[in-house]
Amino acid sequence: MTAEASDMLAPPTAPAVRGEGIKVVYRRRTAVDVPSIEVAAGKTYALLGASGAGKSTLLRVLGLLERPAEGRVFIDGVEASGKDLATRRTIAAVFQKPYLLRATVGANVGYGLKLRRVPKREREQRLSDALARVGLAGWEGRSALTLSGGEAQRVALARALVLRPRILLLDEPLSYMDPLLKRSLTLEFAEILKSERVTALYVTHDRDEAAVVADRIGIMRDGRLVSEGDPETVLTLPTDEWVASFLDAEAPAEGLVATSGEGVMTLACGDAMIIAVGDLPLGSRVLVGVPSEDVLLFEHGVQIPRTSARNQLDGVVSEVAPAGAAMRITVAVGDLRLASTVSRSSAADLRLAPGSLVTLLFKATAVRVRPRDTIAPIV
Amino acid sequence: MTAEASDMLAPPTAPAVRGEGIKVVYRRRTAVDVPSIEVAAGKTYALLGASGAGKSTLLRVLGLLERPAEGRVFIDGVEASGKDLATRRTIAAVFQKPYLLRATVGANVGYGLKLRRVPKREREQRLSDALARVGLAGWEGRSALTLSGGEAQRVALARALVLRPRILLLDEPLSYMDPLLKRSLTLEFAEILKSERVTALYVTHDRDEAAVVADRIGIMRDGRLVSEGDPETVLTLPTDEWVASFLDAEAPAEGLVATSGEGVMTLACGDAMIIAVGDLPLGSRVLVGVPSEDVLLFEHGVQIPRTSARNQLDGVVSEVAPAGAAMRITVAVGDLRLASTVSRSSAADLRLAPGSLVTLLFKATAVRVRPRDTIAPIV
Amino acid sequence: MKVYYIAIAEAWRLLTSGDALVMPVIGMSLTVSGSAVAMAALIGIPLGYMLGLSRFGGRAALMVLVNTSMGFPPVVVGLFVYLALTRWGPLGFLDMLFTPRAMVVAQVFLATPLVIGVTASAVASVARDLRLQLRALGASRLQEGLAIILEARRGVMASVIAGFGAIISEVGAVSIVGGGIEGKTEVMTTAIVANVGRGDFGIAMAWAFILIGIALMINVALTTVQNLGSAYDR
Amino acid sequence: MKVYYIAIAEAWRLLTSGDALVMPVIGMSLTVSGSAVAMAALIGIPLGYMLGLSRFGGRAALMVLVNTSMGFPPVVVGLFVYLALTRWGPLGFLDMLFTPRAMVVAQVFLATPLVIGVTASAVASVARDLRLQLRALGASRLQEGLAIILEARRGVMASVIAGFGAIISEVGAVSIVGGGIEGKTEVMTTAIVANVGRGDFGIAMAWAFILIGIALMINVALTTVQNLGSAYDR
Repeated sequence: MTAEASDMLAPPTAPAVRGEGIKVVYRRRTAVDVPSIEVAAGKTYALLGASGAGKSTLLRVLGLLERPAEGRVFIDGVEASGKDLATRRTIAAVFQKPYLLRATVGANVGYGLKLRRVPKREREQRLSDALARVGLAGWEGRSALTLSGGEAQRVALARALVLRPRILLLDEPLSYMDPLLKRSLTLEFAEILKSERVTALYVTHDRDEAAVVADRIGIMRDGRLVSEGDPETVLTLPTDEWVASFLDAEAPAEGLVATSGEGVMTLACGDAMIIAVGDLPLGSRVLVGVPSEDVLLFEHGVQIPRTSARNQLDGVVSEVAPAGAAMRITVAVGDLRLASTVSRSSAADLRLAPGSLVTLLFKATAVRVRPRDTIAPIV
Repeated sequence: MTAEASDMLAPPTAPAVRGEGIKVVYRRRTAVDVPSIEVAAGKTYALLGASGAGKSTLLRVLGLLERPAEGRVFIDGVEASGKDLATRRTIAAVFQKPYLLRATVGANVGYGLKLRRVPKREREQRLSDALARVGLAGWEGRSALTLSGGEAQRVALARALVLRPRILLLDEPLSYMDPLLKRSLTLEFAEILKSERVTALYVTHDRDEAAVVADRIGIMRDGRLVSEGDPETVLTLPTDEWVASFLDAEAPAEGLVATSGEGVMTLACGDAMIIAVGDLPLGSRVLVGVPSEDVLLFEHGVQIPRTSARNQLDGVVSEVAPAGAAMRITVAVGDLRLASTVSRSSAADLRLAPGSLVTLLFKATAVRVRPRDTIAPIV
Repeated sequence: MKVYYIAIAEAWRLLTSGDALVMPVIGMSLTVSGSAVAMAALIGIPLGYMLGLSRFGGRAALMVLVNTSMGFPPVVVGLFVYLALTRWGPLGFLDMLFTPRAMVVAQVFLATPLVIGVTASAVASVARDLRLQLRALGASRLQEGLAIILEARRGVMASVIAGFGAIISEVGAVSIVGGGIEGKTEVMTTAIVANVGRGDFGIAMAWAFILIGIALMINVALTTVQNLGSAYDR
Repeated sequence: MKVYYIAIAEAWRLLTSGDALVMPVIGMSLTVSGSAVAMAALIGIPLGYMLGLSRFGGRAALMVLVNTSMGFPPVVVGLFVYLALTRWGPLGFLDMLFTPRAMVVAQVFLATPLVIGVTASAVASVARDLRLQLRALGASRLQEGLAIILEARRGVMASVIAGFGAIISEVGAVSIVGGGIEGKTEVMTTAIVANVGRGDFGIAMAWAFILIGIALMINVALTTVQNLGSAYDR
């Protein structure tokens, strides 16, 4: 807690990892083209995207495991390359497959230390610490062959943590797991990353996984970063139709700042006027989105009790689709489309169907806004 | 529409697929042990479970592709086996991998018809119909080698549909796809299954996929059916801790019916009294759950406007965890645990953290109830 | 290196002139090994299918037998065939020893295990998933079997090509049962050995050219067959 | 079948009595092929590693060359070595023709391509992912190379075993360069051919026994090596 407090007071330092003008070309196809990316020290940066988007390639480049066709990588502000073994040894990685040696858990976790010629006594101490941190205290003597998939991946994490890396790369570490195991390990990994205060670059194609582990998220498509920022904004305010579809979120609406003052703005989105917090200049073009969890639906014409929610709009249901155990209701308010997540029984109670008239209610603080034509949101 | 109406009036017929006392044993390990399972004609039944739960094995047994160690399979009320080619040919299947021939799309889709010696003219007609149904009209002449993963799997579906099967087996048909593609194909497949009115058995490990496609869901664990019913109840009211954890839902609370009359019951769950709809006998032991989307959170002590929500409870936040772009707040009301999904900004507004006092509000109709010690819910 | 140039020049002259000493031996080699591989294919492909497809008891034992036969020294095979065909042997009445037919018999024994083994492993490696897919498309048992044969055709072709390559360049078995009688049972390999002994390096080199050419062609053919790909994709 | 019984009984007698005619030939075979495979391993394993590890230009061409050499007819190899060692040949001054050393040279040429090819494919098949994991664990270039060698050891062992099996049962090359001189350059395979010619089937069968035994042992050894498994799991 004190460490955290002092960290918040500390002046901004060089990012632990920085990439500049990174380009990777495979067989004349540009696999990665990222002008600039930074991972803040002690934070977890999640690279999110479909397979083939270049996430893993970018991870390998930033982790000095692969040389890019163009561009430079800086570790703690100093330009670095894979030839520099000492710098490379400040970076550890966990991949999709654990690739454990056919030996004991202890031999596996100690392998990297052995490569570094760490004396046996110190090795054993660090090894048992690392195992304890992943919840496998005392497993040194077990055979790695007898482990389940989740245990094996925890051993792989311990094998990386034992090296006390400045930077930890995680390349889809949980993508081979069952949903059940994946969810619990995601929480566990997130907790370990936070408590270790290690700088982490975490590649995944799973939005929910990224949301749990990340302090910052970048979305990649066709080798480019198409959206970047804190998890909430990135996940709820897609930068374009493709990102919206990838995130299974409503596409953002375009709007203009119609009034602005005292931290409150009115945004004109087609016919609809939406009240939001913020103070962008009058006339700015913006992207506007409202998380579907924040939108309440009422029968049209019903008396709505007085509330602090500043936005109250009438609309027509355009789509009713299942979303997990709940239902996702898309409502058209003029040209603007907003979604609301409701339970199946509420959807039935309200007799929601395409064409139903409904009233939407949401708070000004729930409205997400970012200027158009930038991928980074205002935080 | 008329077909649908007449269907609703028709008397109940034999289930399209019925399994009785199915047991499959691999190397002395019981892979499947299901005393009874039925798939209603024209409906989609989703088998949901982790890998290794026996879902695919059960699918192969019910689809006459594998002989069980014990048990009998009935197709349209008549006992059947894999030796009966005519019955087997009323069943078609789509697997994880499309396994397309290195030939044209047309040759692939027509392959099953060729095996059945359907004349060429009819074959071509049915083939182009089937391709149109999966949205690939006119693709006959294309090479199957040039298809993307999603297109290939749609061809595999067309190859099954062209056989006009009574029963369609789908064994994790979308599990190799990107999340983005998977979501759009799930919706597409669900629509096609509905419009074809085919009896479908759909195996998946993805809760959301099952929720979209299924009329009925069975959850398997270690070869057994541990929960079965309509999607909403199965997904929101887990039968035990394991199912709750698998579904990422709150574990259900146990309760007793304290009062019951006029379709409304009061349920005693520890200290808390919950109002629900239903008319189970007084004193019945029940499992109780409330979908997290239906639970509204308010600051403790705030004046709550008059509402139709009958349940208003005070509780203490026990856990705040990210769930996709939103947050999942777990609240303890005495021994009872309820969850609420709120947006990240709402969570911040309400300053929700473990230990916060909050008031929960939800409708009586939102409360899910099923008698204890049965896996099938009351519908 | 002069000795090589002289031999190669002489070999080229003999081959281009269609020399009456060199050409018949090449024909004999191709005839003997061609007949042998055809018979090995007739026997080995069906057996290989059965071995690869079914899961009968003793299948593992049979596979070990086939694998061991594949590694059997050719001279030993030659010895066994010789004893069978010798005047006092069980097949002595056929009076086949020191004839091209005897060489064919020996080469059939050499090539058949190869054909069986490679065919069996090709058939066995046809994915179980694919067989399930075929059955699910409504294939009858016969249709399923034919589709698997089609799918395994690469392995079958490879087995026959490899079998031919092995027997055409073999010398131990054919020299034992054929005797290497000039103008009667001489094949390229035995003729090379005999002519080196006589010091006729040009003639030996001519046959070596042909054998090298065949080895190259077989290498190309095997690579081509392996790149043919599966009938099923993904 | 009587001819077989007689030969087998005679062979058994010769082997169990440690016959002075039979035993030295077995020793010569093992010495020649053992030395040859040792040299082939010394030359072939490093070359195989280089070929399997690196991605230099012309690598594909080299692999074709190695594959073709693997399928080269042994009699042709024998002919080339003979010409090199003959009195007028480039290495004639060594005066090695018709000595055991000449046979070793020929067998080295036969076994080396096999060792190179199998080693190279074993090294190349070490998963790229595994190399990435090693690098990510902080392995230096040297440590990475050693780990890959360790990982590919099955393939390397298999290549040496297969090489030994190929040359001990070969007859064409050794008979050309060794001349099969009794008591001097006779190995089991050439001796079988010679004794069948003389009608000494019992002696021939004795060596056949040993060769069959070696073929079986090699089969078992290869199966064992293949089942050793990778150092890395999953």
